[in-house]
Amino acid sequence: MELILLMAVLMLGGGAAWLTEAWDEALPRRVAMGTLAVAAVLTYMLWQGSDQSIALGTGTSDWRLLISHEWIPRFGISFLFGLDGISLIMVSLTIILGVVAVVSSWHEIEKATGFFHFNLLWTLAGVVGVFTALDLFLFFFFWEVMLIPMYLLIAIWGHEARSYASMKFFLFTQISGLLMLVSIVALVFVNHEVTGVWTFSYFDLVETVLPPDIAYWLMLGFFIAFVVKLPGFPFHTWLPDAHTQAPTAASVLLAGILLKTGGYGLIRFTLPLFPEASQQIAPLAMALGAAGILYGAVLAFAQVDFKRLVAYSSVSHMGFVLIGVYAWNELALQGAMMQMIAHGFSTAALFMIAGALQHRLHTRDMMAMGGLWRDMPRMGAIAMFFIIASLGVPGLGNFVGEFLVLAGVFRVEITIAVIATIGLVAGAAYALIAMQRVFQGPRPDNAAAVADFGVLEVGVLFLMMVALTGIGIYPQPLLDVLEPVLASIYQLSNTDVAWIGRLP
Amino acid sequence: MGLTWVQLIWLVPLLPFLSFLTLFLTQGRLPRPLVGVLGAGSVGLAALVVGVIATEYLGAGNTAPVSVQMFQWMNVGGLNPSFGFIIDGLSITMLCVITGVGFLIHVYSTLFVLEEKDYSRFFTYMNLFVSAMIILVLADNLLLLYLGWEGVGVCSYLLIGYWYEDASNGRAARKAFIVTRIGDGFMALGMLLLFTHLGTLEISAVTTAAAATFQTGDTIPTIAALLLLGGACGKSAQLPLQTWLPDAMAGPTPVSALIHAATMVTAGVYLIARMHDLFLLAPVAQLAVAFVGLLTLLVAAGTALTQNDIKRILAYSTISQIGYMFLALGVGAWSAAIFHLMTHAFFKALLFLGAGYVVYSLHHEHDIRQMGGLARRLPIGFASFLIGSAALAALPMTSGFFSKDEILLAAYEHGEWGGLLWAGGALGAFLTALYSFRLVFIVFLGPTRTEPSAPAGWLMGGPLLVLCVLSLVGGFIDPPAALVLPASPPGHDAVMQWVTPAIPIVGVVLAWFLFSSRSFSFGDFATGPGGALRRFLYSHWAMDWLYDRTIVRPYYWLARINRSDAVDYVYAATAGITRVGSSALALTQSGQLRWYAGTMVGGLVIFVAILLGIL
Amino acid sequence: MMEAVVVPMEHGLLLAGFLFVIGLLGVMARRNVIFILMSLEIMLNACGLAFIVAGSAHGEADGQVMFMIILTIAAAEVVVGLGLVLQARRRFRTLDIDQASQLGG
Amino acid sequence: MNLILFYLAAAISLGSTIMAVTRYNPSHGLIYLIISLLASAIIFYLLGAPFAAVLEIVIYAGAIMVLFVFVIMMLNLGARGDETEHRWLNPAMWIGPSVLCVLLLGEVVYILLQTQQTLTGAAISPKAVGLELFGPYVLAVEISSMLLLAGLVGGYHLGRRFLVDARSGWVPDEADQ
Repeated sequence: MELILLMAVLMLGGGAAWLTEAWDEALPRRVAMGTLAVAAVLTYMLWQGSDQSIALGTGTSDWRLLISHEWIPRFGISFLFGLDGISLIMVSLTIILGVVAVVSSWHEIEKATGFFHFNLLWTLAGVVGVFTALDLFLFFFFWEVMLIPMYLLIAIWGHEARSYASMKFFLFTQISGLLMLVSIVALVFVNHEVTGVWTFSYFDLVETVLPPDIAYWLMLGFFIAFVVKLPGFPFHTWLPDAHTQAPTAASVLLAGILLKTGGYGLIRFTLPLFPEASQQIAPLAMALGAAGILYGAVLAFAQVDFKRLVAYSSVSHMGFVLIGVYAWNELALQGAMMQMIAHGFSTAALFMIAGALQHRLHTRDMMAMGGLWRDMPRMGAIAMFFIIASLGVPGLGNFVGEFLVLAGVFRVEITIAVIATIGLVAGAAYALIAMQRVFQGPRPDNAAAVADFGVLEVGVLFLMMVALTGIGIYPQPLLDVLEPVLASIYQLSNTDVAWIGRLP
Repeated sequence: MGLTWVQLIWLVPLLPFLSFLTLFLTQGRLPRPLVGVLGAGSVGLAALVVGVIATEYLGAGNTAPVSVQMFQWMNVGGLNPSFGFIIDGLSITMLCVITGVGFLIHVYSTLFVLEEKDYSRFFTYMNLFVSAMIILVLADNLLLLYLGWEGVGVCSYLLIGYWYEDASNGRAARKAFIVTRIGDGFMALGMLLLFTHLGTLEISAVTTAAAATFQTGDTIPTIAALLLLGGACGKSAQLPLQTWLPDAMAGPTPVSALIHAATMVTAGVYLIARMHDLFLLAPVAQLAVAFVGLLTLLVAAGTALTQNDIKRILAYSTISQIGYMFLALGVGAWSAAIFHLMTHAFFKALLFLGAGYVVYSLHHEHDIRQMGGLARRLPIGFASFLIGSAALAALPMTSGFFSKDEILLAAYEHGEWGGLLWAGGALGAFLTALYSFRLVFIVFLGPTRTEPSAPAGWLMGGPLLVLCVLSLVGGFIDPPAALVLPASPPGHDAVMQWVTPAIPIVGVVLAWFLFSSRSFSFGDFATGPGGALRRFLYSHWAMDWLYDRTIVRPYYWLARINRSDAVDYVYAATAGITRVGSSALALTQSGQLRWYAGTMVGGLVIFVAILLGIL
Repeated sequence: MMEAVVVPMEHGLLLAGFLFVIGLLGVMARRNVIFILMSLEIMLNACGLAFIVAGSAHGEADGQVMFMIILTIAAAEVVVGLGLVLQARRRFRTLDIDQASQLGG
Repeated sequence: MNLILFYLAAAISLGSTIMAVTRYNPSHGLIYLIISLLASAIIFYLLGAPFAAVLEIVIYAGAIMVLFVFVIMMLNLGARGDETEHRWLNPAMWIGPSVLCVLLLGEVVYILLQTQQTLTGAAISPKAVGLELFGPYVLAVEISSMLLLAGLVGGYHLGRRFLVDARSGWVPDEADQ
């Protein structure tokens, strides 16, 4: 029940934010913050649930919460929501980053604040739906719900090339989404052929036995949709434009959680629905992931636009998720999840910093910055922390993800692991050059003084720092929550040989 | 047992870390004296705790390592590293060096950076560094070691770039971090290889499992050991990843003393010593260690001979001395390596701090061509340089003598390569004496070229004196590391025992004739006889140039040509085709009624024709 | 009641076709809006003729009914069309249909 | 006799229609058009549709053409109008439409050649037409009436002098009136 309430609160809060705009321009911010506070309480209540065992594929999976309600029984479409470890963590991340997004736009958005927060909250609602919907039709519905408000956020409140960027974002995700829709419908049809039952339910479709060639094509539909979202290597080009042009809050949400829906989709749908076909494509997927790691790193290094740099670094980091998912063993899957969580924090923070810089300096060009540490030591120190986190220094969250992925991948394909390790070195290069160009180096003497971070920003960022450090030092609680779900996934693969027992 | 203090080992990394946290969170709002007390005091307290623990542990007469577990870091898929510390002779030796020398350097720093605006930031980083370094040496598993390993790398980066307003400092800092990260990459791969084949990262488990699983000379341990060697090369500035260290001198001098001389750069030595069981399984890798060390010590010594920046000379000498440690590790003189590590920490910290003392008095002048005749004006500086250089050159009865002598003799005893290794080491020792006393003679004797200000206060002088003493008598300390490490090959050649110590003396004498005479001038450095060779040596065997051309520039080039993302062209082309098609079709929408009517009729004609079967 | 003339229906239809095509030609070739409207009337009339011819051939009243509906349409069309001509003349100061090309892509 | 009359009327109709679309002066074109319509009316009559013939004369040749005449008068084109027509109607502009029309005509002829010969000759009284009109076609009549109403409203609206363009705020030039 809390889950439905959570989405309802976000949607209603969005509506309320829109309506209160007429009252007072500043009110929507507070309404959004209040909504998120309620949402946070609800999320906390979700953590209290206990698991129940439900059959899934060849194994069973634990679900904390299952809600099933008829919707369009004629086609077997239902309101089927499920909450397990992955969903729970991703939903929590969503709500936390929602708060970050609201804070980061606190001073930035002056125009149509009501509609802005409406879109913001509806995006969040859509993402929560994506992370919990288990009816494929419903999933697709939320997939779109999260897309359109985000499109509006970029198109209305974005920077100079917003219409180009928003259109590109929309086309990429929409076209890939349509491929997924085709796959969903085809899968339902195939299932109907075999069983005579119309159903969009995840639990039924997982059981569908598909002819291998059909399975491969259907899998591709899902795969492309999720890899575009992730974004995987050749499909990444929407991301730098969208991130760069988006307002800070939208960048935070895009990088923090929307990208994660891709990784989530791969783990939740692509692997269990098409285990054999996924195994077939795994080498290609890992190659794409490795290419993304290096390519993203090199391009990030080349950028002079701070947000673009962070965007390309996302490409690089999400490459780890891709190789982790398709290495398909416990270590790698756990690593991919941890990488997603940690990347959510670190990149959201970096975008927040980028947004704050743009708000203060009216430019994203790093060549026009430099030496900002002198004026903004707090922002500099915080940026340094997140830069260091994002280049994967142990003790912080990203390292846990990257190392687990590497450890998992190493067993499957050493070459990929080596390439990913090279990516770590390249990651250091772009992360540090960004730090240098923005905060270090000489500051022109005639440069106007700029204000440092205020209490609100420092507070939120400090909490994110604590979170990242916590994940880095003691990730075990998260790993424990994820373990039963991931176990049901990696049991599907036969790459996971009993290798530990092999040695004395 | 009653090893109550040993159980409190977690205090040692925690104390500097707490100080770091306090300084970080207050962001420079504390008054300076308090910052100094906090920064240096926390390390001092840690040193005290180390002292107590060392006394207790060694006093108990127990040579078995004690393991202290904090908590499980993670436990996933067989990967279950914990925050666990291991206390044995090796880690205690390292701890003493880190906290002891570290404390002295911190005290020295309280005065050295007093003028800086970001006083607190300096100690923030320094304390974090100490904490990370302590974790590095205490870690009982490779992943935690890696945490410290990367942590010190980050602090090194932060401290080299401490004066961030100068872009060249930033460049040096980035270079240091990225080059060492290449090494870290090797090390990570080595860890992954070990983990994949042994299923654990705990050091003692790895060594026992490796011994049980592999035969001596197997491929897997050899590759793993070579990968770890790669990591060690990066961190310890050994060939071919040594180029970052000289540039790292851009940081404040205490940083160079602590990080780039005494502690962090010796982490590689520590790693190899810690993993000695693995290297014993891989003789090829061990030999590689020896040759890396040998080559490095010669290359760096050659370069040190030609440098003019006081800190760069010391930096190259550091590279060279660590080369000796690698040589020792490679020939199986494990404890000699750690011994040299310790004495080197003393005398190199002394030299760096002495250099800082001199530089401080000369208004941050680094060029020895602008120095001279300082013996009388800066007696403490002169004393520390004299003692430090003597130890560095391994003149008899100094601390460096004992350790280096042991290494050279052990090298001589090494089977088939013994002669070569000894000869190289001896040549290196000769060069060491030459360049170190070149420095002493030029800076402290001869004519005064820059007028020094008053000598710095006792907060700087005091630590120098303590280190002077340690550099002199450090050789008589028997580091407890020998309790852990396998014994060196016994039996020393009688002749060599007399020949080896004589070599540095020859070097010093030669240096006296070359550099102390009034006729010595820097003028004909590049043009005089052998100028090309000197230029070549000066450029550090053109290695920076080589890397610049083969790696850095191609990478920049690659990044630059693809700045706008070639992959996007594919999509842009798709969009372009669509757009061209769109405008082509838009031409048909002329807005002219007659045209529309005409096209309708045309369509009608064609349609009817198709209907009639004409078309 | 007089006897209707007996001709092959095709002849009548041929005449209608000719008239229609002439109207079409006028619509396509003329630039003056007035002429275009007149050509439209010709085309409508041609259609009406075709219906009458066919009605006569089949002996049904439907042809004339259709003619009347066409007549109605023609009347309504002309009213609106000429009203537009007047407005267009005011707005574009010309009767040139080619000038009214804002729909162009 | 009637047969000759039919073909004569057809010839007149064709000829005057061709003249109607090729004149430079709209008034002339209009006269030819009226002739064409009258010829059509004769054909209707000959084909046994006297009611339609009457309507053709009264409404087409009468009402509608008068409307044209009024508009041409209001536009007040004069000699200047003829000059522009000369400019607009160059021979090149006839080529494309002509080709299309010839093709279409060819197709029509082709179709008519295919069909079986049917003879006309049924006279249909106005009464029969009225019965049809208000029997099965009553809905069409209603719709036609609505169409006429719409035409009325549209004509009234468009006929007003000042039609302000809401988008551009365009107001017709007073001097132009």
